[in-house]
Amino acid sequence: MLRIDNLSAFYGEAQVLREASLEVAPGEVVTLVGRNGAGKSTLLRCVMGLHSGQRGTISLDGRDLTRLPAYKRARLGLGWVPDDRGAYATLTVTENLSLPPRVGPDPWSLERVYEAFPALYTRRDSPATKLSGGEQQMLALARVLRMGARLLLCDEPTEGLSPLLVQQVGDLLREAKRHGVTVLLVEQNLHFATGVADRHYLLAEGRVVEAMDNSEVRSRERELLAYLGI
Amino acid sequence: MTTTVDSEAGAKPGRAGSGLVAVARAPWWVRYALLAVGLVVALWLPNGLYPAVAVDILCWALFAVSVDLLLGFTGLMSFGHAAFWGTSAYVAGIAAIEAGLPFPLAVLTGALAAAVIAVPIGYLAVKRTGIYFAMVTLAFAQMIYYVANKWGTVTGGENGLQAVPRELGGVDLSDEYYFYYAALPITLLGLWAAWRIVNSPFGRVLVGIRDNPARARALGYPVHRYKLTAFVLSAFLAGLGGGLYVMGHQFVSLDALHWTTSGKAVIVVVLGGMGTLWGGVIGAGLLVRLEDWLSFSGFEQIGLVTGAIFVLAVVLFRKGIWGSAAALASRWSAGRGK
Amino acid sequence: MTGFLQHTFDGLVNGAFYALLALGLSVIFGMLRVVNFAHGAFYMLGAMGAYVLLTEFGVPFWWALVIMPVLLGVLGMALERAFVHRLAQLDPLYNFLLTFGLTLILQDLVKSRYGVQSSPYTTPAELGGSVDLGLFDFPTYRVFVLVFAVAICAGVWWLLTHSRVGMVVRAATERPELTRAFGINVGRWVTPVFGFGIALAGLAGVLAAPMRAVNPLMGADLIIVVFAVVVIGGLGSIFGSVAAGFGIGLIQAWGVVYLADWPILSQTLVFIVMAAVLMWRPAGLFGREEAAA
Amino acid sequence: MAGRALLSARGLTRDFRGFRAVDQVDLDVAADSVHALVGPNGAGKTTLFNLLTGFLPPTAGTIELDGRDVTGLPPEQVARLGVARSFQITSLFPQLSGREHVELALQSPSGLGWRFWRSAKLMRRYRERADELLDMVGLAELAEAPAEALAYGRKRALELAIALALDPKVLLLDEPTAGMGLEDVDRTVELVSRVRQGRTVVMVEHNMSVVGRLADTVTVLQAGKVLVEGPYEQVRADERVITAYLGATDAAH
Amino acid sequence: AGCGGGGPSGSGDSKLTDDKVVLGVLNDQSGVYAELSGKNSVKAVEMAIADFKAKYGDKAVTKNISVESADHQNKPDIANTKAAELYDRKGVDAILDVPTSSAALKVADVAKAKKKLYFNITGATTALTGASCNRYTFHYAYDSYMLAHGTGTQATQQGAKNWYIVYPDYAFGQDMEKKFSAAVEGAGGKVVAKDATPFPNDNFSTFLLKAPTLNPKPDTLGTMQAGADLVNLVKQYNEFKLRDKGVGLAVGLMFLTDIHSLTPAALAGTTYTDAWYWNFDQQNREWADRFLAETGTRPTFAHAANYSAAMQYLEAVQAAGTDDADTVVKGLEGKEINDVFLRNGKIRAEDHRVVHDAYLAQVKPQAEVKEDWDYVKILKTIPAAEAFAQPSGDCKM
Ligand SMILES: Nc1ncnc2c1ncn2[C@@H]1O[C@H](COP(=O)(O)OP(=O)(O)OP(=O)(O)O)[C@@H](O)[C@H]1O
Ligand SMILES: Nc1ncnc2c1ncn2[C@@H]1O[C@H](COP(=O)(O)OP(=O)(O)OP(=O)(O)O)[C@@H](O)[C@H]1O
Ligand SMILES: [Mg+2]
Ligand SMILES: [Mg+2]
Repeated sequence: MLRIDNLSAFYGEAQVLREASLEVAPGEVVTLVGRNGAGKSTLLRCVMGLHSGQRGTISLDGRDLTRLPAYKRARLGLGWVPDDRGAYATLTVTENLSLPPRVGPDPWSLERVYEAFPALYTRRDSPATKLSGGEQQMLALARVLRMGARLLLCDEPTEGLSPLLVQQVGDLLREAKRHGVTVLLVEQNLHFATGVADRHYLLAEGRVVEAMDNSEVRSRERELLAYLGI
Repeated sequence: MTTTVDSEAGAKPGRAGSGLVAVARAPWWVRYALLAVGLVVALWLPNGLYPAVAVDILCWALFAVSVDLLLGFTGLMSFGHAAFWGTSAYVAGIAAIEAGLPFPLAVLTGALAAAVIAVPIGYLAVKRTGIYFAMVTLAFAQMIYYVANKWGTVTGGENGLQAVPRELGGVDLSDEYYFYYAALPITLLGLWAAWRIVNSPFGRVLVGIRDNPARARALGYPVHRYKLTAFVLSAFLAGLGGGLYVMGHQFVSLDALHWTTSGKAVIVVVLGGMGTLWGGVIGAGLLVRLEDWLSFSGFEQIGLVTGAIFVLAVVLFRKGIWGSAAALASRWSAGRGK
Repeated sequence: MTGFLQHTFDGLVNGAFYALLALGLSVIFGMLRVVNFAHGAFYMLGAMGAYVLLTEFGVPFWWALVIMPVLLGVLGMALERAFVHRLAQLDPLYNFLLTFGLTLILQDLVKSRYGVQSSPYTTPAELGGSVDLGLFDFPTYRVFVLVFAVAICAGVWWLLTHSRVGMVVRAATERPELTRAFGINVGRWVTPVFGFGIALAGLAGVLAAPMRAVNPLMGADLIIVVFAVVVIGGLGSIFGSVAAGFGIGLIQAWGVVYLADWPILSQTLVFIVMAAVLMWRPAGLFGREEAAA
Repeated sequence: MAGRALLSARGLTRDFRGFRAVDQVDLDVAADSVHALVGPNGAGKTTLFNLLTGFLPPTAGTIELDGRDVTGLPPEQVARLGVARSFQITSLFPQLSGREHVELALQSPSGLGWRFWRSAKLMRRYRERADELLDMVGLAELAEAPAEALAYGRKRALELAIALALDPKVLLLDEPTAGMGLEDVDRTVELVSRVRQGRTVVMVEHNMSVVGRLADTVTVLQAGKVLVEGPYEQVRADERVITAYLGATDAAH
Repeated sequence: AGCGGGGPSGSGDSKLTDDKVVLGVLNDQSGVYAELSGKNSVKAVEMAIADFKAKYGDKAVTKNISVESADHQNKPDIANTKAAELYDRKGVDAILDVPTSSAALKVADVAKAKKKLYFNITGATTALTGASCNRYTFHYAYDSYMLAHGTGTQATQQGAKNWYIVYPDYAFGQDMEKKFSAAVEGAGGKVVAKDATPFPNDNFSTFLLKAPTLNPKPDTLGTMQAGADLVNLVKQYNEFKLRDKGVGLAVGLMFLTDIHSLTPAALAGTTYTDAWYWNFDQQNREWADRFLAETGTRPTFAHAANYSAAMQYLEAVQAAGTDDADTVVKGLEGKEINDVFLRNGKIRAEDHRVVHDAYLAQVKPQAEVKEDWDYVKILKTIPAAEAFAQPSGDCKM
């Protein structure tokens, strides 16, 4: 579904992605793991069309996205959960949830969101940046679900969530997958990652250094942790 | 206490990295060479320009630097600095007329008066940041304007304060040319003070406050009090400029307090380069010279020209003259370093 | 008593101008985070435009009331495209400075074409008389201004709170990138809102033409008072700005009458009120305040 | 442990426009202990931090630091009294380098910051200590980079360094390991256990393994109220905590 | 005239200090006074030079006469620099015009310091011939006394008995109000009430609402407002239909350009004092026609006064045979003059006030306006002796 070929990205002179290539098949959940600063977030931003200063091609369902502005990419069914959660200070929670237009076949209704995240319901009229960190994280996730995106780009969606909620998010992603949604997930938590994902890419210094499946990750967990650590 | 909106201010205008720091990091000989060139130009100025215009440049340089001290290094854009410039001008003028103070003392008195009124205004204004601060200072300055206008018995109303004596221990300073050299040391002192403030531990704290006030508070810095102090210091410097201005023209009128004067000071700073300190000096030189030229040119739309320059500067040339030069220089030296 | 009511009514009429101007300022600020210094200049353009339409094209007041806001709205949109949006991602101060520069330019352009002398503009004949308001008569035109302004303010408030526009534009201004990532074409929303705010200023200008001196500087000092008004009401709060607009109109009218012996007070009343509000509620009477930081 | 209470709160309450985020919380943080605050998202942990550090005035209740009433003091004074904090959502000076951050923090108690007539070179006296602290959190090589160019995990580390630079009696850490890679988490745990000597640490943390390794006492908040308080093992086994916070699987993890 | 400014040091047979006479027009070319005087005043001065050359031909003291001009934007600080620059750098022998009191006074200071002549035309402050007078400064045309006294006295004599006076609350307005009230009461009228209005102000309704309710009810509203404030006031005066309610309007300070911008219809019946009117008599009209041909517009009193001042200065130089300032001043002092602007004119030696006839004018009803700019009829000529105040005694040359 998503295909990235030889993607390089720069911040000014500094190169943070070096000819990274990867592929995500429809209905797959794929994670991107790597150390802090490896370039994971940057890769997602490139896919979303929010990073200027990149080289390489990105295509969705065989269609080249490279020249498309971000809003058109979104309308093709891309949904992004930014790493900073992207809560709007000037919008209430409900407004945050009502803002994105529907872009896919199966958008969540407001009721469904509130059912899944009761905390958001209690805070529905308060400005989104007044939410607690974890609540903002829920909001960011709920917001793309409201769009009904076909391909979710989630940047560390479990960061700052309580263990209980982490499990819930895992359930959510699995459920989305059952409905045919494709997910590209950036995740630090290997345990969580293996729980929801089919395959994994290891990113180091802007390069995709390895692609693994779940069993491989489990069997090499120690080695990987060490690798991610060093 | 600031609001959400305030703290969202985003990128601050004065990027210290663009100008001051670049020069400060330039090799010592570059810095001294620049200083030397600056001094030579300052000493030569009234020979190349009409002396009265040269004196104006001195006053405006101080004024601009005082505005930049707040704008570039504290992130507070005062759109009401005319209040301090004008107040000092009036007080200095009155001190010279009524008490017969020699001019440096009169200027000092004026600057102190500016600092004094900056305390209550600043106390209220620093409660807001960003764009609110600009609007609040603007409004307070306008209030002072009204008061001065009304208080004609003291300020001379719209006739202004006329025939301000300019004297210094019997030396005849009636000639602008000599007055320029009398005013120069005061200006240089003021500029040096601004430089010192920016490059002091205090200045570093200000930059921190500018970038993230909440963090600064968590580090134990009383943000409001720092801002207020910076505000008062800046008002004092603006007051030095205003005091010299009244001495230079030997009179002052309500124009000195009008918001257009505040606006002009900001224009000068933007033109020269925000957050660069010395940019203000260059901007002052250019704008004063330009206005002088325009008023003889027969071209009537002076606002059109200054406005257009300003719009262009803001849209295309945000670093201003000094900032752009510094950026060029640092790119050049970086290129050479490779 | 009649006197008091008369002055009260008069204050409201005067406040109507503050309210309309503050409304436009707040719409632009609330949506785009731009404090439009040129708001007073656009007010002036509205009035000058009405004058030009009348004298050069024979267009009467009623048409001017429609044409000028539309024209200025278009001009506003052009300016937004040309300049304002370029600075949108920087500190809001840049746009403040930009519009300050625009003010100088607009004023001077009009000045060079029409001079600084005030231009004549008379009350439309239909509104020339006076209305009996029970206890006293009042010029019809002033009654019209008041009613019209209240209707506009209410309409705009309704529009912004009951439609998607407000929400989308606020989002687009706060985080344009993210908003784009949600499939929203940011430029398409933001530009018209800016134009709309400018149109409101133009509308106030046309309304002012029959009762105030029409000249290139008519908005220059007014804008500062309007700034004080929005600081009092809470910048960006639509309701707050309108309420403060009318409130300041009232206070000024009363001040002039009842503080006649302290002219220095009555003339600086707005600023005194502003100082008091800053002490007591720095975010303005209706502004949102966050305690932290 | 269980020494005298260095920081304590009584009946602490905070409302936001009719919403009660912190509700009648009594808290005693023993001197020289590591006290963890956990709880579901939105339980009021950060708000409690904001109350304790003066960033928010409480609606009701009192706060005492070392026997002194500090209720309602502004944050800078609370900081002066020896309470340092990190922010959950990274809060740095984007344009300053890591070293400048730490120097600024080190200078804070000295009053040097008021000297507008002295040279900034005076701040060099803090350089050595600043580099030491940066080294401690693993930022030695990045000392010169402006904070905005650091990756998220590094920013968290820098937050920690500047909090430490204040040499506080009480260190409040809001999710210090959130967003960190494993190695950094380990380093942070190790670091906290090192700096806790002679200090009191209060931390909000969702990572239960971190809590387990560090905390002497754990307070679980839920909906603004204290749900359970006690040693880690006991809290983790508590049924109420498992249903409200940990969930079935993770409790075992 | 060179930089030294000392005595004559002529070259060749010319007694001029520097072989040339330069007149400087320093005024507002872009602001509120731009239409009232502005660039067309420069034209008027050029006309004077041309006329002077035509009159004396080869006998002229020099053929080298020119005009320099500068825009002071109504900012006294700019006026200060410009004036000094005109004298020093442009070799100007006499500066003319200078509207805005603060600028006018400032330039007087400069003239005194540089010992060069200065004819103020468009400044209204009586301080120029009072405490701030000096040997080199002459005050032409009008001043606040002439305005206030003319209208106050004359309108009262013409039947206005009960006055309600509103004045802008700043020095000029306060000063006007004092003079005006004194004039009204001196002529047997009564000031029922007076109110200071904020300045600047765009809403006068409070005062207009109040006017008809006063007791006794005033028959005339005397306004000391100027410029845009005046326009605001008059518009609102009409809006509140005060004329229909029996309250007439008298204006302290009004120029032809104000009537033009308010339209005669808005002001019909309003009285004010004018220093000169272009359609007053044949002589004026002829000059006005020439001016129209030069500039495309009708002259205001300021244009005529600039012409007159330039002419009289040149005549004085011609008579003295030198442009040495002190000599020329001596020649001017006490001189009695009649020209297109000055009727029964005299330059008072004591304070350098140039006195002349002034006129009580009334705006014509729209129906009687037959020609552009011909908006008023002159009700009465105020003789020179009455039009201006006696020397105040404050003036120490
Ligand atoms: N605005 C920026 N300017 C300069 N460099 C940047 C900027 N943003 C990120 N970088 C650099 O780009 C590199 C990759 O950053 P990125 O945010 O993509 O990493 P990441 O893998 O998402 O890390 P983390 O796990 O910490 O979120 C880092 O080295 C970072 O320092
Ligand atoms: N300034 C505020 N205005 C309104 N509501 C607020 C404000 N700050 C916090 N809240 C609300 O108070 C509740 C507690 O928030 P807090 O940030 O303390 O939670 P937390 O326990 O730190 O959660 P997390 O683990 O997600 O960070 C939340 O529901 C939040 O929405
Ligand atoms: Mg990342
Ligand atoms: Mg929290």
